[in-house]
Amino acid sequence: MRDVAVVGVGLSKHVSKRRDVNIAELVWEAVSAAYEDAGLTPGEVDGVITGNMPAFEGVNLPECWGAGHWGTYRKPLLRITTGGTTGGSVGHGAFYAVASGLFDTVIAIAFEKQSDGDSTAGLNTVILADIAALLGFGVDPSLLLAFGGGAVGIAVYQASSYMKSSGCTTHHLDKVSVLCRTNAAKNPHAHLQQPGLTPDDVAKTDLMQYPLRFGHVCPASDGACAMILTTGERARKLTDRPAYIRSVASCSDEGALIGIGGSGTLNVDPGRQESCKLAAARAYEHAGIKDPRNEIDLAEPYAPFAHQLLMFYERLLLCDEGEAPAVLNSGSMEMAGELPVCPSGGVISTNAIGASALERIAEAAMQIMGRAGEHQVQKDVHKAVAHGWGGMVNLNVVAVLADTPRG
Amino acid sequence: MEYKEETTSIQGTWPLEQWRWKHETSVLAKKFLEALKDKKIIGLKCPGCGLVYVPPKPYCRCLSIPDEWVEVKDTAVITTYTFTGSWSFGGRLEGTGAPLVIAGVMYDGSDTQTLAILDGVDPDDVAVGKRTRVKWPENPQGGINDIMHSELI
Amino acid sequence: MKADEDLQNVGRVGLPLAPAFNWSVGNWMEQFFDGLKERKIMASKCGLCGRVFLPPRMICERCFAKTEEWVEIPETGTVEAFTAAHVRVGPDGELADLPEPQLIALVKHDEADTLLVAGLVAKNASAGMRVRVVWNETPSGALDAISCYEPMD
Amino acid sequence: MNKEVAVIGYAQTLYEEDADASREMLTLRAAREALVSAGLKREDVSTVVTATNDYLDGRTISNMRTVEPSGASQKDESKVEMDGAFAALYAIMRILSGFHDVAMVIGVSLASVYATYLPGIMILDPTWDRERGLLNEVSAAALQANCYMREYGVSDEQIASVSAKNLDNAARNPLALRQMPGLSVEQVLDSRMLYSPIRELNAWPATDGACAVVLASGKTAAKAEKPVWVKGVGLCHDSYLTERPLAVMESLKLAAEACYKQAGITDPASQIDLAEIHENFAHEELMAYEALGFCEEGKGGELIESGITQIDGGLPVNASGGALGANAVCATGLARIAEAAMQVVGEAGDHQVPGVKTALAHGQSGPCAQDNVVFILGGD
Repeated sequence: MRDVAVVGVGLSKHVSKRRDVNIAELVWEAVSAAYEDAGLTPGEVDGVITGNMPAFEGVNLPECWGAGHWGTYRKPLLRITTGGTTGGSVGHGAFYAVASGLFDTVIAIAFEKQSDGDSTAGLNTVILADIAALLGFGVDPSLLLAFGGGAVGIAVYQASSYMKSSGCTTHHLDKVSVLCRTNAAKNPHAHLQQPGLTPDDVAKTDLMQYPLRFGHVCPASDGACAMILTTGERARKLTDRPAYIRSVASCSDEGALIGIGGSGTLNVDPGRQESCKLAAARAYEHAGIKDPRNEIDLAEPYAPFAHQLLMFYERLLLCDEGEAPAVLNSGSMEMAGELPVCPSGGVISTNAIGASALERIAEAAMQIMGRAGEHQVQKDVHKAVAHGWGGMVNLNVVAVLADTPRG
Repeated sequence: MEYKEETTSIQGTWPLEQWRWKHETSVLAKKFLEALKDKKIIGLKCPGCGLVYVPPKPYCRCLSIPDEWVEVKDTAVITTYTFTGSWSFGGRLEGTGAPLVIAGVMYDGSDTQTLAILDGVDPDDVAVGKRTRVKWPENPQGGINDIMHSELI
Repeated sequence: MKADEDLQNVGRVGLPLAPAFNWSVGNWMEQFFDGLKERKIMASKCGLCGRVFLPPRMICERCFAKTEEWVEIPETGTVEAFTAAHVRVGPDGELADLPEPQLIALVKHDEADTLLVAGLVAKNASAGMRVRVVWNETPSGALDAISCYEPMD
Repeated sequence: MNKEVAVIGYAQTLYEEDADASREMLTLRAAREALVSAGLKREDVSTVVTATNDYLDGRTISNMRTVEPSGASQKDESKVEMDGAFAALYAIMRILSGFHDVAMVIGVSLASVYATYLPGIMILDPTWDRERGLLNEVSAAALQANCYMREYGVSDEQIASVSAKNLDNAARNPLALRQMPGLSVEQVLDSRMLYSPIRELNAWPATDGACAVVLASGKTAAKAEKPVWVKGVGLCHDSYLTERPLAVMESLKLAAEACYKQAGITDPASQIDLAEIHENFAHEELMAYEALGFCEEGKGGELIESGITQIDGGLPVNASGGALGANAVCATGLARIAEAAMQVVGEAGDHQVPGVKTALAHGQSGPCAQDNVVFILGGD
């Protein structure tokens, strides 16, 4: 198999409302930044992989009218969309495009412009079809909101299940928010930047639905991310320190609209996330990583909800199950720590949904390439893991990056 | 050209009211709900892997079609739970008093989870792994509400 | 075709929901919209290849460069193609017959390189015919400022 | 490509106007039958790529509920939000990368669930065309047809003869939705006018259905009973419909060039034995003849008149009935791959063309065939 490496990353600034640009123009900001970062022009790229979560913008196949802004003129283009994992799936698609030998250099583009739609309505369309089935069971529609976890969705079930199994407390959740949002303050592209935030500040925010408070939940962002991938050979000509993508793996489990719908039966507890463990194990194996705890230098788990940072830290096999809260307390996850987690600020600080999982890969790549600027971690990053989560609690995507090829 | 921070917004919709989703579950539900009238909870068992789906499901992850109706118990184990906060129901519960506890429960004999309301239970008393029993109404109507409420055992 | 009745194995359900959207058009389209209010047709031009975009695009797709020149283009143009619409898409998303056919034209404005689509009111329409904009006397916004095209006499 | 990836199994459901089944059940049927066709079990598949569309399916993350019925539970699954033929290309990439050995590709949609023409309108430029209410897939295609006819002098009769051919062929395909044996050009020209020159019988029928294709690496395919090798692939995206010349399918031309280069095709008309073209509208098939190099630019009308593309001609096109015969969006292009493979294997029954060694399959996505993908398939 050919080596595949990241040679350029571009992100737009993420904010709640970008009303000065349209979707295509917003995405251009990330795309042009990626070309600049890679030192390439669109003419030197031979394929485009793109995706977003279209229900948020209300535009079907948005590349049909918008891609002219992204340097795609008469190029091969593949649209990959998988919900919350979309960005990760787009990154994986770009990886496979180069690894297959069919393309030498491709650009991965993922985005969301949530202010063009109604995020809650957008999210609700995830389950409307299931709700339609629920009505067949005579479920009282007024209960559905509470069942669905109100605005926070099924994450509340996942959170309480995880907290029970790990001993994680709401205090840990507060600390996760602090870790991420103070990191975000050093990332110019991040949305919620809260330098000086304290756990007490988070604990004082309103409870949405137990156990999640407003301070534990991601914002809705407008933003885009682009990443240029090429062969190892070409990457070495373009930069001294490319970020190799050693492997990617995804795993899909059963959709978990708990019970009743009959179509989501949740054989697995939403807090288990076996599919994340499976994806991580496969990705490490392909990447030649035998001992992720000691070999991985940095992690970008996809955590729009505070408990997920800890839960996915465990499911990415970076510590034993139930150990993550203690790892958090130890300070190891901090920017200067042993295994920094989300130095970018993570999804809890910035969530342009379709872009978020690509941003995890892009942030890991930037850290390896030493291009993260103010949020560059102190230690040298040799190997990093990037993750994405989505679907109805059932999709996980994992990418393993390194400063050397697989060998 | 004068650069504007706020430009014109064009309004549009996704007229989903025109969509008609198709579900086998609506048909399976009839049999499931009918059994509730006799205070029986039934599910479908998969011939391929033996999983029991409650409520019934038309397909299995092993690509077989669950086709055998089996009865499961009304006792269950809690797999996860939540309780409502001020923003549940879009904030409508604010100030109404006791939180509503909702648990994911797996009926004994079933391999899947469903949701149940634990009435009047203090959230501090709920825990994953605790057991519950359905609080049947005196005269079940053959609706999902018949098993919507459970109590801690 | 989309009756709500249950068939043998499948139920169909709809829900009365239509998510709403408001697309910000961006500064390039804004310039175009502002022009339409004054019955001016503004297009953006690529400084590298000279291509003129109508409606305006921020980026020239061929050069990947910002189109930073603005040109006011004539309200006259040529019909590249037209179709007689005997139907339209109704609110239910299906084709509904029109009482009488209406023409829809693809028009290349003089000095522009991309095309606009609008109605065409002409007795003997033909491809290649010269047309001019008919302005809407009472537009509700930019989208309906151009009412249709009519033949140039 | 030299024996690196092959189609080793395929299945299509019956194409219906209003299937008595959910999207999930159609997916399950196609997946099960494709596995049987490949002689494999679910466990043998390492990756699943589905092709669905959130706006057609009426739900965000439209692949969420297809995980289990496609056999993707706990596997490496992804979704291409284009036609299934593009999903097949992605599955081929996954296999060529060496990370995966056997891939299942499934495309599915139910037109009886969605409001037939709304998802197409939702593709249009939201800052201008969409809310102006004139363009939709059919009116846009009509404008394209007029551009094409004007540029090359193609006639209504020539376009109608595509429908007559394909719908007559469809009558030999037991799965096709619109079967019209002996359909004449006059009957096509008498059908209900939608947007001139497009009449009801020049346009795809709203269809429910699914198609699944199993692909395998060279090593595994070599053990299969009748592998159909993927000899070349190519894809290309074109500009938005008001920003490109509509009289030619430039992106199809570029996709075909890339594909032919890999497959060693230098004279498509003589080297290809059969083609399955994704023609949403009859005129698109004529335009595709030209873009695929079956004839010179502008000669598509003459080619259909010559009879070469008839089922008993020298280069039969859409022996299955094509998209005019059945068009379950997202499954249609994938079905072209399945049909092309079926012809190479010799399993096409009443619509089998004798002696097919090399076949072309084409898929498209977007208004006026904005995205195109081309495959060359062949036997040993």
